[in-house]
Amino acid sequence: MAGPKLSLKFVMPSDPRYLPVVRGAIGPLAAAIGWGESDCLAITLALDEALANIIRHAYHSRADGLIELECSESADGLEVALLDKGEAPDRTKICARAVACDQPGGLGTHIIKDVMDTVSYQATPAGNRFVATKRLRKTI
Amino acid sequence: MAGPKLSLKFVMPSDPRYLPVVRGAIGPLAAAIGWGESDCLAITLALDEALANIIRHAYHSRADGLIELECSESADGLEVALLDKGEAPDRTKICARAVACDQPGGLGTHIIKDVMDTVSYQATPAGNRFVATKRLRKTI
Amino acid sequence: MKISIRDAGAAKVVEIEGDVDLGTSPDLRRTLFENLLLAPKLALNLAAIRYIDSSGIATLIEVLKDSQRRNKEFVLFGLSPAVQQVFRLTHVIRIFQVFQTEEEALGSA
Amino acid sequence: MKISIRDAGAAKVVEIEGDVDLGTSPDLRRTLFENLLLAPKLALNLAAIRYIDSSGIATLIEVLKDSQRRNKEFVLFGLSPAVQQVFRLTHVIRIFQVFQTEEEALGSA
Ligand SMILES: Nc1ncnc2c1ncn2[C@@H]1O[C@H](COP(=O)(O)OP(=O)(O)O)[C@@H](O)[C@H]1O
Ligand SMILES: Nc1ncnc2c1ncn2[C@@H]1O[C@H](COP(=O)(O)OP(=O)(O)O)[C@@H](O)[C@H]1O
Repeated sequence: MAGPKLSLKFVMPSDPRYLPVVRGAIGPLAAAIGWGESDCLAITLALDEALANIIRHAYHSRADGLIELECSESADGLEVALLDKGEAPDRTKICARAVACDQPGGLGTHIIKDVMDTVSYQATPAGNRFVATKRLRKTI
Repeated sequence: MAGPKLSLKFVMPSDPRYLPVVRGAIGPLAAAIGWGESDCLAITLALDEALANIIRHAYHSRADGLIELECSESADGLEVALLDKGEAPDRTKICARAVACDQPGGLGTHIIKDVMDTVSYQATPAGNRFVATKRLRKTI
Repeated sequence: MKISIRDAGAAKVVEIEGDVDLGTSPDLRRTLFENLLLAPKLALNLAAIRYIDSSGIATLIEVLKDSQRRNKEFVLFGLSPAVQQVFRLTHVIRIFQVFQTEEEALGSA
Repeated sequence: MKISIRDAGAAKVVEIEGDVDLGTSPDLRRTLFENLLLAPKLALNLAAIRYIDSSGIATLIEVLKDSQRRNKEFVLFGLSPAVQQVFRLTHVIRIFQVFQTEEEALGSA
């Protein structure tokens, strides 16, 4: 098939009540790309955690911030990109907490890193950009 | 809340395997706007039928046509807009079949009209445009 | 969508799981037409269907008509609320024989 | 997300249905903390959870720690495959007492 590849773009307020909309799309998208049920859940979770972090940390739980999400089927898998205009992440805090301990916090960035193949946080003139990719082959 | 309203844009091939992605997003979107479970299903079905019609009729079941879908939360409900570059619909065939008969066909356009408040099919320079809206108040 | 088939006396019970839509209804159509040739009665369990669109409903209508032509029985049971709503929206519920349970569906002959 | 609570002897059984995420976990947190004050033991049924994120897991860890401070019991049962996977991804399964059934969960005291 030489036609268009699937891409989704969400423009959304930083309000947790829209998280189910993103989750509803990303699981079936991962399935359409070719992942099995457990990878689809992992990918859904990773993206949900990245969005939750923007809501909580970049926008300090304000519901009226702007988040742009783009998901696209790439030649070898999935790419997701997020943009926000909130506070930039403190890089030293990302994946800073030790895993397998019993602290209620610090889990999100580990999940994202474990599930996705590449993860990057960039400061751009348009805002904070988060990009993550996952190749179809890798099984988690 | 004076922040951004939710809007989604999907650029997708006219391939039925992407229909679950759209359905996955539209149900939770309708729920976030305020509809109950049964309206959410009806709205999901209406949009799915509109997409299926584009795949089957505008693109004659070719999987590599381009479909653009935009869904947005409006001041009083939901607006969905579809664009395709396939064959334009024959207006005389839309909702042409009598309902409540036992023919396997002609159901989709009736569902769309029953569920949504306004439905329009337009020929534009960019392609065939389908726009449908539904206000939150109306219960079907 | 997953389809599984088993014998129940002379009848066949077909169970569908997941979504029946433009992408999956051709599979359902093929399976139902094939199995209609192999038994005097098909009972379709719709309890595990999460979603069905008008192409799925159209498939069921086609199979029903074919069953009538062949003097066979085609009955439905276990309609989930989602399935019931789509039947209502398409106004076709009355043409089908619909039962609550498999027992009732199989006992109808 | 829907939460329902009932008594089972001296213990309370809390059942959660739907999605536990950033939007709904504050409700779950409040309900669990409140009910921990009312009984020596809370048993949480996770069978009807379709989705749980790290804020949900964090909530469970907080309640567990509070229960330990208060010398109360907080146990989980009925983990769906989706819930099990998120527990695995967050590496926290070992700190919880996890049972298959409500009977086993209640019998553990
Ligand atoms: N998108 C983001 N914007 C700003 N800060 C972030 C973002 N994502 C992560 N962080 C920072 O990284 C830390 C670790 O995040 P995480 O592992 O998800 O755990 P938690 O959110 O529970 O602290 C956060 O506390 C925050 O300081
Ligand atoms: N998006 C579309 N593009 C082209 N033709 C369409 C479109 N939607 C509907 N039609 C026309 O309207 C007719 C009725 O559509 P519908 O009620 O969905 O039933 P069916 O698809 O089973 O024929 C179709 O057969 C087709 O001729």
